[in-house]
Amino acid sequence: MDDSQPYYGAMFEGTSPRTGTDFRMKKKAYFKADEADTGLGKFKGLEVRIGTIVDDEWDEPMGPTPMPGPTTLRSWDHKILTKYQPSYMPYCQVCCLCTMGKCDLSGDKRGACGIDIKGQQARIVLAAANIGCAAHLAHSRHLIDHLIEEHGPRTELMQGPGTEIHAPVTRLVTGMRPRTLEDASLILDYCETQMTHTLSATATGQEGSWMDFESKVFHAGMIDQLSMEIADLAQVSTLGMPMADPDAPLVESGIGMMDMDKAIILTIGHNIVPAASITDYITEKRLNDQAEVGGMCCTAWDITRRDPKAKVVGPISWQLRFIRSGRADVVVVDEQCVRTDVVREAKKVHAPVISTSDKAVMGLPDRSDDPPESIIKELVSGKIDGCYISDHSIVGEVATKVAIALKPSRRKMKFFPSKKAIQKMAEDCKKCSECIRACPNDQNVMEAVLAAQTGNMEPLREVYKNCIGCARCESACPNDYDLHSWMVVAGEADCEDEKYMVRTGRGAIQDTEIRHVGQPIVFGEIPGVIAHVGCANYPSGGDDVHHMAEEFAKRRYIIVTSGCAAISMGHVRDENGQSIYERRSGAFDAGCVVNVGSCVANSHIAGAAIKIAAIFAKRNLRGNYAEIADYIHHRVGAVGISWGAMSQKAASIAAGFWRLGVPVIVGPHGSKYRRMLLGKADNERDWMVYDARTGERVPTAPGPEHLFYAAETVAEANVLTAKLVLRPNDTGKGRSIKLSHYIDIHETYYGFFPEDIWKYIRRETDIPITLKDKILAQMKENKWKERKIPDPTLLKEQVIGGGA
Amino acid sequence: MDDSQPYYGAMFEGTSPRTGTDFRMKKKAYFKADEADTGLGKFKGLEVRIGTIVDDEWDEPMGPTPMPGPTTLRSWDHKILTKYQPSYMPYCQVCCLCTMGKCDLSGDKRGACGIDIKGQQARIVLAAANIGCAAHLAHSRHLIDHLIEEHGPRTELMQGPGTEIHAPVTRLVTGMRPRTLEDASLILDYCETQMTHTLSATATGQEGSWMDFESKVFHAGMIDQLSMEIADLAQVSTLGMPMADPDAPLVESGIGMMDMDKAIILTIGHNIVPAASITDYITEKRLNDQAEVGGMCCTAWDITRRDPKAKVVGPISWQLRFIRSGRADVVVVDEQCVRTDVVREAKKVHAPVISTSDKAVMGLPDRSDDPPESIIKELVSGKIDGCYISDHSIVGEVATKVAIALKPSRRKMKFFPSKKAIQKMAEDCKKCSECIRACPNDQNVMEAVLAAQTGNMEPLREVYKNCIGCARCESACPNDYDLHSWMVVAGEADCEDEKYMVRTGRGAIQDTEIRHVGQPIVFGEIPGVIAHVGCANYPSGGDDVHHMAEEFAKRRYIIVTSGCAAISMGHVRDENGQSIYERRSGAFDAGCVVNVGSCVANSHIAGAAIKIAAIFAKRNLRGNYAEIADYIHHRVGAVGISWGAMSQKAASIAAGFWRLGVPVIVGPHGSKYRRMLLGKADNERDWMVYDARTGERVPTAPGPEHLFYAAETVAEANVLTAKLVLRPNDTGKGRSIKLSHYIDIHETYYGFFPEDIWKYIRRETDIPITLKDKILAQMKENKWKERKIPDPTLLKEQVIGGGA
Amino acid sequence: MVMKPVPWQTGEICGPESAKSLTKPDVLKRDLSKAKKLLLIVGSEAPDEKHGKGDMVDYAIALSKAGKMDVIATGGAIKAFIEKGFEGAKTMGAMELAYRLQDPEWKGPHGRGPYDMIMIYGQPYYMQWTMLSGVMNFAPQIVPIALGRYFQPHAKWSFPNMKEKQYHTILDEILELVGGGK
Amino acid sequence: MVMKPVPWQTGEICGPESAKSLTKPDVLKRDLSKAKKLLLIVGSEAPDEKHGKGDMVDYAIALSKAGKMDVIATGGAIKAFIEKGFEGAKTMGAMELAYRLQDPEWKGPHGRGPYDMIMIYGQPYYMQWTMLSGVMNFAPQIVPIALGRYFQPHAKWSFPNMKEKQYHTILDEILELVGGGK
Ligand code: SF4
Ligand code: SF4
Ligand code: SF4
Ligand code: SF4
Ligand code: SF4
Ligand code: SF4
Ligand code: SF4
Ligand code: SF4
Repeated sequence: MDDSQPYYGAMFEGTSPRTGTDFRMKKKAYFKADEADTGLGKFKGLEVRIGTIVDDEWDEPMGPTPMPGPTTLRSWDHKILTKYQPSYMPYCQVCCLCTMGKCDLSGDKRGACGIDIKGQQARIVLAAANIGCAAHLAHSRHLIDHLIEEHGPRTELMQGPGTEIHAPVTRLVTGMRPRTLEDASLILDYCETQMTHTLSATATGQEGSWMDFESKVFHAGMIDQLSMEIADLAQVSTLGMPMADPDAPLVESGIGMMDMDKAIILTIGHNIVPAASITDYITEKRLNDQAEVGGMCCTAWDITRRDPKAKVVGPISWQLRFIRSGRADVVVVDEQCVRTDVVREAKKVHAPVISTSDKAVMGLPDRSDDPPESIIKELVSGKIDGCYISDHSIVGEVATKVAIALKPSRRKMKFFPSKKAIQKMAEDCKKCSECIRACPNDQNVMEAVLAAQTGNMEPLREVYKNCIGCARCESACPNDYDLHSWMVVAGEADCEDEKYMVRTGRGAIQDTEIRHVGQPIVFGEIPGVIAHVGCANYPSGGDDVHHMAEEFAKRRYIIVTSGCAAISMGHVRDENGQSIYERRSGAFDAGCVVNVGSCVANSHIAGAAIKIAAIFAKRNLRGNYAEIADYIHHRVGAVGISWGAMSQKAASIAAGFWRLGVPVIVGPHGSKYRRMLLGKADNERDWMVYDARTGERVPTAPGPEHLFYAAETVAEANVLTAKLVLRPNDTGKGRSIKLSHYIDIHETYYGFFPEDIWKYIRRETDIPITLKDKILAQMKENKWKERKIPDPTLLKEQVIGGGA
Repeated sequence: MDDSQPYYGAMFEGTSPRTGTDFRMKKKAYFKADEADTGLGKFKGLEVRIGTIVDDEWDEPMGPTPMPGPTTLRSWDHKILTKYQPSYMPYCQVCCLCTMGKCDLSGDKRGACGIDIKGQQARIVLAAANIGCAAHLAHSRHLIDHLIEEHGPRTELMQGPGTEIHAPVTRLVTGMRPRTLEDASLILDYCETQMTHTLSATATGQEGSWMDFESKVFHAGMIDQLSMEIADLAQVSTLGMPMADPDAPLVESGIGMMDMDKAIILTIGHNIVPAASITDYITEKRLNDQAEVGGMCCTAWDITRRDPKAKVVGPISWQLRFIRSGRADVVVVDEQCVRTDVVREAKKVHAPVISTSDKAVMGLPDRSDDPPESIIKELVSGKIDGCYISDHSIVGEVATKVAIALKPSRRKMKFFPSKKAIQKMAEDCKKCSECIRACPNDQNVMEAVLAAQTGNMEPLREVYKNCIGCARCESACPNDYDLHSWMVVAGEADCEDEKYMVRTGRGAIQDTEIRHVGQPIVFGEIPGVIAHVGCANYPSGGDDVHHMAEEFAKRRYIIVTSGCAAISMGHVRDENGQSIYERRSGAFDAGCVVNVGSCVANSHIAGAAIKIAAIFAKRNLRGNYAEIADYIHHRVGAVGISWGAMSQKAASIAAGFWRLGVPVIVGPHGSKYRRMLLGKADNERDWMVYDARTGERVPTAPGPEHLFYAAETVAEANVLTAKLVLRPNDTGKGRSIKLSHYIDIHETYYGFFPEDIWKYIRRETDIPITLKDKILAQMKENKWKERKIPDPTLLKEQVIGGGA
Repeated sequence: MVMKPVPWQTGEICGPESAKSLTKPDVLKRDLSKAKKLLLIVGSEAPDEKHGKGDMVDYAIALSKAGKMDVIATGGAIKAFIEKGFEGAKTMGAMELAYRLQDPEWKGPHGRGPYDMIMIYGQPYYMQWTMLSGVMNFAPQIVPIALGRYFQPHAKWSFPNMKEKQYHTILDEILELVGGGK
Repeated sequence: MVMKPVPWQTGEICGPESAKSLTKPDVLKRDLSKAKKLLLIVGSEAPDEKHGKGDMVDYAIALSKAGKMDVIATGGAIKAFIEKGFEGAKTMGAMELAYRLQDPEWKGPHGRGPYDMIMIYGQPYYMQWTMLSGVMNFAPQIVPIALGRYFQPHAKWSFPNMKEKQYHTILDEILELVGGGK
């Protein structure tokens, strides 16, 4: 019996995750039947804990790795990590994690615990992935606890029509079909155990090998993906959100969309529960003409999924500009992606803050046990700057009443300085450059301030466009200028003009859609699935996301999106005034743009890839991780892009994709994740696979070339994307389509014909016809030889007949 | 219903942790009886999940906060944190946690997420506490999983005779009495959920207030304490360890104790499971004359608790010297406190390494599924440097056979250079000072090397004594000198002479012992309970721990100890050749030295304090955290000392004590935890308490003065310890005893009569008789006034009649 | 902080190792004379940065010619080289480059490596910072010289946050030195 | 690294703010002339460190007299002061002190504060490093001058890892300056 296998009730006892023996055969004898009788009064509690765990109706055999422990999938990870080795770029040469430090790890020095700099970088990556995973997992737990409370543990989980294979990630990882909220809770038990294990490995004196740290990073990423799927599954099942609906409604978005004739409640964060309490209250009390709710970050998607009358204000980097504008009459924060100085900022514009999450209490006084009326009174009077309310059911009433009460007086206030006033203040600029040095995007704030001295606001407006709204320039300025506000004033007109229609999150992808596109994707005829996800730490504005999406959508790639990227993507209008969501369908099909929803919904992107293996290739998912990841890695031309990746959560989301063998591109700031996972295109050995049909080791072209990559520019990202969708399994037709796009994009952005096309030609049918001559010449020059198209796998056990 | 309350099966639904309504009354109706019938085949699994949860036989009423969520005890934390405010000493002025950074937080600058430097320091403290908690919790989970596997889920949990109130921490925190391993598993579910919540708060864009970060630090510490109690409870119940036994056996300890005529298996870490498999194998196969097992760190205590023939080699800082000495024929590492370069180091002396934990695989090849014989062959032949074996049941056989096979050849090898050779090599020293600059203890390694040039090894030997064995000097040396080995050679004689008898861990404290000492402790007549715990990052050698313990033991304080501190404490012999353990009884009584065991056993120290409240004061423990902490804080003169506190685990252990209101002293390296919790003795307002009898707010003397403190020297630590045991509730007699010791120690170490005695005199009976004149003079000088002795509490609700 | 060798983005402190301040081209002489294979790395910001009558791509071309240096353009800067008719440049990603340089046997896309000195500019400040961290920590065989205006602590030599005018002057002096030195 | 203003323990890098290198006593003049209340903080290592014919406790006594500075001894160093018959010193813990100094109204155990300048030496290097970090970050009203031999980046002024002989010489010069300045 493998000790690394944790114990989950009666579920898995006696089952080795390695041998794959059908666990249902192996219940242990220590459960005495009479005990079931004695405790009859206790059954209620007991019964709940299990639900569909012993799933006698599921005839899919259990795979080898249900509920894997931290090292169960290690050998798969090592395969991937050998092919895509970490390239570390230490963000700091020292370690400060324990009191034997700080340890200088420069050169070949080791810390007092024996760790070297590679191990240390990997450890920090693991810590980040754990923090990111914990954020989603704790969010998921909160949701499940709340929904069980509200709806009961036997509430059924559903993903909507055409999703017979619901919860593909869960099936794959745990070997379970989660059918009720109670099952969901059990799965989170598993997730929490795993996260504790992987986090513990970061402690001083635990793991020492970068390879094993990285393997645990993958584990944390997989757990993260699982917990996100559970979270979205639960909320979709219970909160009236679109269910795998390609026609999810278009909703209003942008600062300019907020109706200032109503009281405005701004919700920030990721957890729908308190926000839903607000929209529900407004609907129930028919206050829609008096108050409206706008969301930022993922909460924006989730409230509009529940209530399309709510609005999507903008991505995370819009927080400060929107709060400062004074438009919000009350600010309700839940968890994740909340500016930690929100109370201080909201106070400046006399807007009270209601914290609703134990993750981000923000030092506010706890009013959870007070009657709503007394809380409202305190908030309206300004006696307190805000409060913490852990009981979500009263948040709706409190927030709405406070906003409505405050609106009249707040509409009379002015919060921004006039352009004149700015010009005047700007005269005292010390020209110290501190604002530039503080800016993560290296914006020339100082020059813009100097221009403002002469009344020219255009440079400040330009800065606004590239600005992530971090306010570091301000806090660095010795004159205490409200520089970010100045930019917003300079960009006022742009703000007002921020009016877009965006399609809210649809949830999962339908099996029927997969059935439709599975073959063209696996054969390469739909050239790729490109997922834009994550935060808004853009190097030069959010338009880039739209640009990248449109570039590939128009080439009939499938574009999937979620989170802040999905907001930014919608914040560009074409000549007809339409957003990409208005122009393109929300179906999972070529040339469409599929917004799955908030960050937790991005598990459906992985889910879609997994379902391709199940539906098109008829592979078993159940507890069968390595085989499916191997399948996806070699056959599904998917690429994740997180252009503004910022947080630890983005890191763990990426890690979930890595373990599935899906490459991820991040923007230039992503280099600060301090390690890439890179292939060596010219190292033939790295690209050998088994041909599953014969067991032979055969060479393939380097595809996908990298697993994690920070691109310097949109140009580089586009060229790389076109290349990363290449897969060894492409058919001739598929390969030639992918190569045509790669060539075209390469020529567009780099100005010349790519020199490595010959490498990707296996036989003549791979050659795009229109470019045949050029390519043939290149092939000749490089002494090209024909190769076979294998049935590619990295897993010896996948070879027919066991690879003997 | 409070949303922050998580859902645990049927246990707590419908119960508000704030209102304290008896939860047994509140089962919800959604559990249908017929469901219990339908699923008869599934009962086995179900039944197991519950055990004693619905504890109908326990008539103690449920307190207000069973299974508290992250903010449930926030108001208690805030009381403590207002009295003992964090003093931050940033260890780094920047933040590098996300890709918006690095953010410069110097001055009043804020990061791109809005955080300021205090918030950031608190966040890092929380991250550390979480990592520490995760280490113990994952360890606990592994143990429970393994023991359930081995012994079945219904295995009873016991702490031994005289421990009717078993698992006091668990009772206090969860409101449960854990009766079986299955219960233990459920409690770990709760712990894992909580840890996920607190970790998630460290993510970018979550918590923003230092106060709330710190409150979550306390929460993580409490969860840590709980998970440690569960771990020790489980292992004591199942693995034949002493059960609350004051006469736990004396065992051999020290490098010199290892019998080199036998094959030596070195076990390093914290998890008894693989180590037990070795001692069991040796016993079973009657190989005791051929092989012996020595442990380092906590595994040392736990193997000797299970098998007193095993030996305690030394604390964590002895790892390198012992491995390098070549004495170990095979090194078995489990988890925690393992040098991360163990494979590299062991390889130098041709000792294979067996990793047995998924937390510290160390990049070794996985041999978990291979037959023992083949693994043994590979290891003995040197084909592999070591391997990972997750199946603990075969570790014993593999390790023992490998050690026995390797011993003959290894005994012929020489691993250390001769003194002559060192002298020769030393001649090339570049005098670059890099070794000094690298040394965390600022040892003058260079001078010692220069002395060695002349054949004088004495200075190197001196360095050895103050050395924590980190080898940073070596890795900094441009000449690649094996400096640490040189020191060991210089200190060879000391090494050989390292022969001590130490008392192994006894486990919990008996109720009967508490009954005996409860009153004298609460009244102050036993002047204090001093707990030496934690790691071996000593500023100048381990002798200091012995010195401190002896100083107070001889004054009839109760000395409790665990972990590496307990080892170091035993590594000093008196003139009769006896260790402190030989001289002093292991009972929980005045002047005794109580080794509870490994780190997880240190939860019994908290447990003892909690039991005092239950037994002596008859307070209810069940789910009644704040009241009991308040009781302990004001009445139980306990002080924790972790002189060599090093890791994140030490941080979370300390946090567990803080939430109970117990002060903790660390050595000077502890300043690198970057924040202290300090009281202001001269700020009268900070020392006001309610008198529970009257509801009046009354002043008390500042006691305990600080909650977390890094002392610069032993002198300072001793003086502070004598002061920190003072409690508002001391009787006159108790106070005068405590003050006499304080005065005496102050005069000894500081050379003068303390100037603040008058502050601690409430009425004349408090004055130590022998010093009456001096003190009366001081009182007069300071315009002393008589004060009443209150029934002290910080909790308004504790005031009789509700404090109206 | 202008003219001081401290990280330009104020938070980007590194570790104990830090670049030397490059204020006179002469200090490079020794390293230049020891270097056998030089690589010039030019990032995406170069085409938009003026220098003399041209831009920093023109400067790269001149430097490459003067010092017989191979050029690798990152982040799409290659397009500018091609548009200017310069044939000697190849394109690679910045992150790939930071990785491949760590291999002491890597010959590079021109097939003429391995390189023992790199000169670099034109990537976003923070990204170059990380690239150079990879090189400093894992490619000890390479002498990295940062030619951007702002101080890069992970290079061996870097300008100390130069004033604009001085910066362009010293660039020209370096061009001369490199040309003259070979 | 001797004579360079870099952290003595090589890992102990701090943040963007770092002390100025104190190589000539004169540079202190300005700060000294502005300071109104000076506090001398002496740690546990002082009694074991030689200076001239005595030790660093004797130096403290001399400095205190010359500059009319209150003395606080940490970590038990008080015993040495008392043994030498010096009455002006009080004892406090280093950590307490680092905390209390952050309060701009704190009068100190002599009741003569608040202090606007501290001179400090004698704690273990790393511990002084953390103390001074507290002061630098949260007590902007205080000018901290580190008088230990090794560079303390969180002070305003600190010796740049002095050679032993030079160190003792400059200490004497400072004594003179302080005495002369008042
Ligand atoms: S790792 Fe981060 S927090 Fe630690 S010293 Fe480096 S920059 Fe500072
Ligand atoms: S964890 Fe290791 S490298 Fe980091 S400070 Fe501690 S001993 Fe040094
Ligand atoms: S607020 Fe905008 S301009 Fe200012 S530092 Fe942040 S990104 Fe730069
Ligand atoms: S930081 Fe402020 S004062 Fe300095 S240049 Fe920028 S705007 Fe001017
Ligand atoms: S977590 Fe906040 S302070 Fe830290 S790097 Fe990110 S934005 Fe900056
Ligand atoms: S091994 Fe010992 S002497 Fe060397 S640096 Fe570590 S503590 Fe100092
Ligand atoms: S680091 Fe090595 S060479 Fe330098 S002084 Fe120390 S022993 Fe000598
Ligand atoms: S006391 Fe500390 S160093 Fe020793 S074994 Fe326990 S955790 Fe490790």
